[in-house]
Amino acid sequence: MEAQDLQQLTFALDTFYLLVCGALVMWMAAGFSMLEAGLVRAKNTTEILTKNIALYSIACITYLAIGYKVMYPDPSPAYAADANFFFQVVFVATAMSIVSGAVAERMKLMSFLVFCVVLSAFIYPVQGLWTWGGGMIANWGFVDFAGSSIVHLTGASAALAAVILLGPRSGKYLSDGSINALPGSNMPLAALGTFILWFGWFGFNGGSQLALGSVDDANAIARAMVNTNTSAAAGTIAALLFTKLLWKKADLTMILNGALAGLVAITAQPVTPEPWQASVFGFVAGLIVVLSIIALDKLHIDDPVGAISVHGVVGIFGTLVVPITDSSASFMIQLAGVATIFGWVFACSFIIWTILKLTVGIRVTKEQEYVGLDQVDCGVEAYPEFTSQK
Amino acid sequence: MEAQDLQQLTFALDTFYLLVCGALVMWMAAGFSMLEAGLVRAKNTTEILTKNIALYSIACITYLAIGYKVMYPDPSPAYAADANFFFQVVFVATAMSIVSGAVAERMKLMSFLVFCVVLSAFIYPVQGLWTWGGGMIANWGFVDFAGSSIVHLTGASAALAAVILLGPRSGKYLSDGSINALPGSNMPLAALGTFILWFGWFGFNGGSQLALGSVDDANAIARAMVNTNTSAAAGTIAALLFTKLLWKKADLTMILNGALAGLVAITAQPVTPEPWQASVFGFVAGLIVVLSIIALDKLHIDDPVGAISVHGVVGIFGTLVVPITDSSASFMIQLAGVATIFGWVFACSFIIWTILKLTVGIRVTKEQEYVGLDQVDCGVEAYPEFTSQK
Amino acid sequence: MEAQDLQQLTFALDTFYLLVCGALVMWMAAGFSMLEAGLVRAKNTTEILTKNIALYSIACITYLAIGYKVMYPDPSPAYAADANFFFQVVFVATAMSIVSGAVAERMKLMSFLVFCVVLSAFIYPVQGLWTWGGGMIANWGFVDFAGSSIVHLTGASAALAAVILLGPRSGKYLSDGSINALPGSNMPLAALGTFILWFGWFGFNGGSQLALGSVDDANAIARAMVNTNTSAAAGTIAALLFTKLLWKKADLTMILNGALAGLVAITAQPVTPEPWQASVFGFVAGLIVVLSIIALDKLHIDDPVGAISVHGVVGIFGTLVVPITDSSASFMIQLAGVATIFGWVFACSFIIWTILKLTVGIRVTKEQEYVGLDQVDCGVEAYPEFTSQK
Amino acid sequence: MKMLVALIKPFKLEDVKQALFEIGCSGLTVTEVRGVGRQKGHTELYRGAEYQVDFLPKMKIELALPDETLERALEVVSAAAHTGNIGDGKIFVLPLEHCVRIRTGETDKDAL
Amino acid sequence: MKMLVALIKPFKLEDVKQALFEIGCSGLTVTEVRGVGRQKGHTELYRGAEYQVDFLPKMKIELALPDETLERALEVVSAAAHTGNIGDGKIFVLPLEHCVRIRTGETDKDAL
Amino acid sequence: MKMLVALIKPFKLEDVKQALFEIGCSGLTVTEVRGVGRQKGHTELYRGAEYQVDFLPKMKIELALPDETLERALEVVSAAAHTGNIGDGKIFVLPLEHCVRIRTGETDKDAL
Ligand SMILES: Nc1ncnc2c1ncn2[C@@H]1O[C@H](COP(=O)(O)OP(=O)(O)O)[C@@H](O)[C@H]1O
Ligand SMILES: Nc1ncnc2c1ncn2[C@@H]1O[C@H](COP(=O)(O)OP(=O)(O)O)[C@@H](O)[C@H]1O
Ligand SMILES: Nc1ncnc2c1ncn2[C@@H]1O[C@H](COP(=O)(O)OP(=O)(O)O)[C@@H](O)[C@H]1O
Repeated sequence: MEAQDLQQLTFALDTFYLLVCGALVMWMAAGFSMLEAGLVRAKNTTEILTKNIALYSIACITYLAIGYKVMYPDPSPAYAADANFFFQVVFVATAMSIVSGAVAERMKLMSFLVFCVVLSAFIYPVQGLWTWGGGMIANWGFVDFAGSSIVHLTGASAALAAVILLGPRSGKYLSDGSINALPGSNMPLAALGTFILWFGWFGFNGGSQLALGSVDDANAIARAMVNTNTSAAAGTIAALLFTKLLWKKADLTMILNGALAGLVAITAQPVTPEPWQASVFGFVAGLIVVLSIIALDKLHIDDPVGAISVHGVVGIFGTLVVPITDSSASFMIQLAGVATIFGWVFACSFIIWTILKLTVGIRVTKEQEYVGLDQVDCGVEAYPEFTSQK
Repeated sequence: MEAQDLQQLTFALDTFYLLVCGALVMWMAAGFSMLEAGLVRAKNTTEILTKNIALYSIACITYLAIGYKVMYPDPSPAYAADANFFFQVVFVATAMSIVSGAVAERMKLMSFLVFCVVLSAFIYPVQGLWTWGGGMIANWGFVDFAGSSIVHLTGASAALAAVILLGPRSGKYLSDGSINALPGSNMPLAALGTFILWFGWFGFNGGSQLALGSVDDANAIARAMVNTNTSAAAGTIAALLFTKLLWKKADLTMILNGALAGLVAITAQPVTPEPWQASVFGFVAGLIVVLSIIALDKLHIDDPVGAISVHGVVGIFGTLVVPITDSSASFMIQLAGVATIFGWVFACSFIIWTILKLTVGIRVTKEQEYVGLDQVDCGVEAYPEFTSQK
Repeated sequence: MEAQDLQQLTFALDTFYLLVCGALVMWMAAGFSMLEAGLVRAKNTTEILTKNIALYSIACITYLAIGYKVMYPDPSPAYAADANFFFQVVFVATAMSIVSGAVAERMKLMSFLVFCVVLSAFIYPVQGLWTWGGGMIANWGFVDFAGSSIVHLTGASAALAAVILLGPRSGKYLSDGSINALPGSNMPLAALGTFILWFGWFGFNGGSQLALGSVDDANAIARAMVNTNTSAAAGTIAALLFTKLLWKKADLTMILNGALAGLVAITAQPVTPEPWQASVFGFVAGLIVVLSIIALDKLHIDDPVGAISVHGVVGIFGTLVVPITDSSASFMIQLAGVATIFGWVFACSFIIWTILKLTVGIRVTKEQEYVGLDQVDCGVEAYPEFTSQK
Repeated sequence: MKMLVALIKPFKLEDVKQALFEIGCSGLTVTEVRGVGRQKGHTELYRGAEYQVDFLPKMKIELALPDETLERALEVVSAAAHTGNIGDGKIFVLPLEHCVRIRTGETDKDAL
Repeated sequence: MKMLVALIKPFKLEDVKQALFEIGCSGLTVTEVRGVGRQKGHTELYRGAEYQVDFLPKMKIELALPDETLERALEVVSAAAHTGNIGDGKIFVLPLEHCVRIRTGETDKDAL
Repeated sequence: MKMLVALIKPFKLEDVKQALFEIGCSGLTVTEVRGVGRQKGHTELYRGAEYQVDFLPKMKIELALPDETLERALEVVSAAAHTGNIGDGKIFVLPLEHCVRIRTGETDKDAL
């Protein structure tokens, strides 16, 4: 009887732990919304908020109806089955949120939401089946603890395909090839979004241990959370120092991207590194993300929030450095995993976006882009009383 | 000894679970504040923020001093008594928050706060005694797991009484009977508020199981959280599709109301429905809320944030559909419960508001309404540097 | 075997509890950021956001590398060692956040960040060693459960030293000695920040029991959370009533300070008071903070967010009232502890700030102050589309 | 031609616009301005420090019009903007020498 | 001297400024204004209630200039602000009697 | 009557207002504008892309006044707005033909 009670309690504790972590990951949806709302111009703010709450909702319902069954044909967790679903469903929403920022300020709302259905029902779950679902990539020995590649690179790959087909915002790159700044309209929202993501990430990485009720699990989770925090802090500092050296200014939006880069980088393996190693990974991630954003801009790949750099480039970096601290991983297998995930998601996404482009269209007209998506898709301004025409 | 340790651990786990959930419900106070601050005009923003933090505080102190003892004459939880109080006190604040949005932009701050004392000390606790306190309505067999009626309808009924006595904002309904839009000033705040509420609702519904330490409890909580999320997602999608069909625009504020409607609808019984059923309930709630908001506007009942529709109309809906999935509930008893709660709260509130109206007054002058409550009640503008006169 | 499993479960539960509480305290960094961003003028908003995310990051890395080892030469918690570090590291960031608000709108970003390194590596950990680390002040019998003095007074003392050396913002005190209002630019952000802090404080005080797995611990934590909430609510009400009586206006920013004062006051001992006592302490704290802010302004000590009053003056008050409810504490020892902590932190800080002032300088030029720190230190405006020149 | 410049209370804008359109004006330009005059400002309070807000929100209407419409326009603006309370505002008339419609190149009266 | 006042579409501001500087103007002042005219506004929608936004964002350029530059300035502003669509805006010319540069005390043409 | 239009540095507004009230003016209107001129703008930086902010914030004061006050007004505005640095601004004087006080219907000098 005792033993059974103890089992019940462990079951309950594990369930609760997963639910708390899942709720934190859900909260990340607010983080993406605020971050993106802060980094677009005022005239596109209502639309991006609409897009974010809609994509979260659609991802949840689609994954419930289809995606989860594709990814985990036979889940049998040692805790409440619903808790398992809950923790999984918020991850697909995260992947989709990544896309939304990269295509901001020029994509048709409804086309975006159709893509969201396909990603949640099919593209994400299939690669999820190959990895966390115990499929082929998992069998190779691929290690991606909380999803640097499985979630973040997936989102970024879909975003990259979209951005290539969509083209840059008008006015972003001038005819002489120079880059024109289109400053985000609300820095406090961008900072708030980053803090929300940082906070939510404790659920993202901390929850991915999937079990709490033993000393080893508890230690692993605690380590994951310390490393998550440390890597983010180091990424922040790296971007701060780097932009200060480069431009003599502490570029806030780059620093926010640095923090997120630190978070993405440690996500593939937050348990095995020592905290000092986590800080090194985060620091390097903070440098990479700044360089990557500059490089993509040079290539005229217009990503208003830096999502492709933060989640894609740094996601790959995070996945590839796993073997440094985790002896169970090998560099070549990590590389193979990254390549497979990127290839699959990018190819599928490219096809879907192309179909959408050729049918309903993915881009608003130049005139609509000029007046702003708020008026076009939502009919209401975000700040009707205090914006001026810019 | 072992058994006792186990009991201690269960006690500790249950306590911690209630505290975490209670903290999440407290956080909903921030959600209401931001939602309402986003949906009023800039000139009333400081006042509504003041109102929200004040009502939360007053509700907490009043319920501590009086309300809790009225509602639970003899609480004896299987976990820390303070945890029980903590989880209960944040619920009364939620009920009161609902009122605040509906009366926005025209009510006197101090009259509102006086009402808050009465609601928290008396109106809410008495119906709470009849229901969760184990009184008459509970004895009929009324089922309202987390308070679609007990909390949300209560708030909405008090709000309805207030709005009827208060009248619409000047300029809202024109002399020819047409409806004039008074757009909210800050859409990102409104969206943030909704996300906060969604996140906090996991504590609201998840915590209402009141015990965690067994497999059954854990499963129930996990189910409650999945259904809460699913219903909200479905409500969001319903409002999105509906407004898009109706007006060719994705109306963000309606979509936010749709999400909240999904949350309210599932609150009466989040445990027994299958997730697909939760998505149906949420979807219908999302449609109802849009229709209800339109209908109330036609009736010239001016509710700037849609609180009466979201918490009242949908609260009733949520309570009435419980028997579909919960065989222990009966439709007639649900109806009787709803009617009793509405009748009690509406009648009491109507009396109190009337007394306030006849004594200190509940409405600011037309001139004050024109310059805005910020200047009148708080003396400071919300955005002194960037609003323009509208 | 059973007993061992039970121990494992207790270890896991304690760890999880600490991690959840630590994450909530991390989230307070967002609260400070939003509060401060709301209370400065628009032209200094990007800079204060940058400062906040940077100081959090720097504090985390410095404490990891140095501070933690200074403060706890030999930590041996009954739960995951990393969880212990995690919970401790977020506290030092809190202390540093307090400084940032007080010196807002005129300090050089880089000088501030250098000070942050010294505080996190040395000033804070040394007094932490004397108290929580089990050193001399602890041996006297000093009681400061969650850090009214150890964290909050420490932050405020460092802030006071800075403000004295830095001088007031230009335009704040006129040549005739009168006080000029420099209104904060964004009230919703200030309110949001306060709500975040309130929510996060449940982790701050709730977590400071440091163990959960027994009935006594659970009861203590539950009491701590009820008292935290109650004291904050009472502080809010006190500031509301007081400003209403004093000026006939409900002064939102004072009310927010009142809430925070309630939180700081109860932090020294949230477990032993009855809730009604907590409400008295909170109420008095709410009065003190308003008076203190007025008094400091009269002394021309310019603290844009009221940090010195909230965290310093009220921190002392909170520490000194511990003996009223906690018989293990004595007033004289509390006083001695407060004096030692203040003396140490103020003296060290004064020296460091002086060195910085004499070398790299701590204050921007008058011209830079006029154009705003955003342009000077960050190169980008917070609200490029909607601020006007003020 | 004349350039009529009216400073009015913001909430009268719609009425004034309506009135002008009724007498045949087909265009005008509006600017948000702040005015000081005989109308007193109000006091705001921030953290205990009172401060005087002298500058009150006003709307400035600029309207180019042919000489013959001036009389009528002055009348309807005066009527529509009138509340009888201090701060109702002023109307100024300046000489206007020349006018071009950018779209068509029409000038002077044809361009109005 | 003349005071040239041009109301143009906001996104033409940079072009017009450029054009004016090319013909030797060295300063101008810009105000964000809202205009009604032949150009239709648009409808916004908030919670089911439609409302008409009549006032469209325009930029007002004010430019003081000597008589001899006027002709040229009218030309380049017209050209640079032209799209051919309704709502391109207007240029008004008012007489300017006197001008002072605050920094130096120079007056009239020297002050421009 | 004259319409005096002054473009000044924003932080000089209070001083100029004070000075004008001291010589007996009883009302004026202020607009937030942006100016280009000899004063250089500054460079901002966003995510690595530099951009030039040419338009600098200025305050425009409009003041209708009787001919006899003009001289004095020009003097005090010049003095109060003066810093000696580039960008101090300009004062323009336009002829004003007519003036109405909406509240009372008074006209011309009585209406000022
Ligand atoms: N001499 C003036 N020059 C320019 N604008 C003026 C002048 N006098 C008043 N105004 C404008 O007219 C507005 C109303 O003037 P005020 O003296 O307050 O009331 P009233 O119009 O009833 O006399 C002021 O706010 C200001 O914008
Ligand atoms: N009579 C007028 N007085 C002042 N401004 C005017 C007048 N008519 C038009 N405007 C300004 O010119 C802008 C363009 O005018 P509109 O009639 O829409 O198009 P168009 O210039 O092509 O004829 C308007 O938005 C308004 O700002
Ligand atoms: N020709 C002009 N027409 C209208 N406004 C002008 C003109 N020249 C300058 N200004 C205004 O005066 C301000 C100051 O001019 P600027 O050339 O920078 O310095 P200064 O006044 O010292 O010569 C400008 O920002 C602009 O607003």
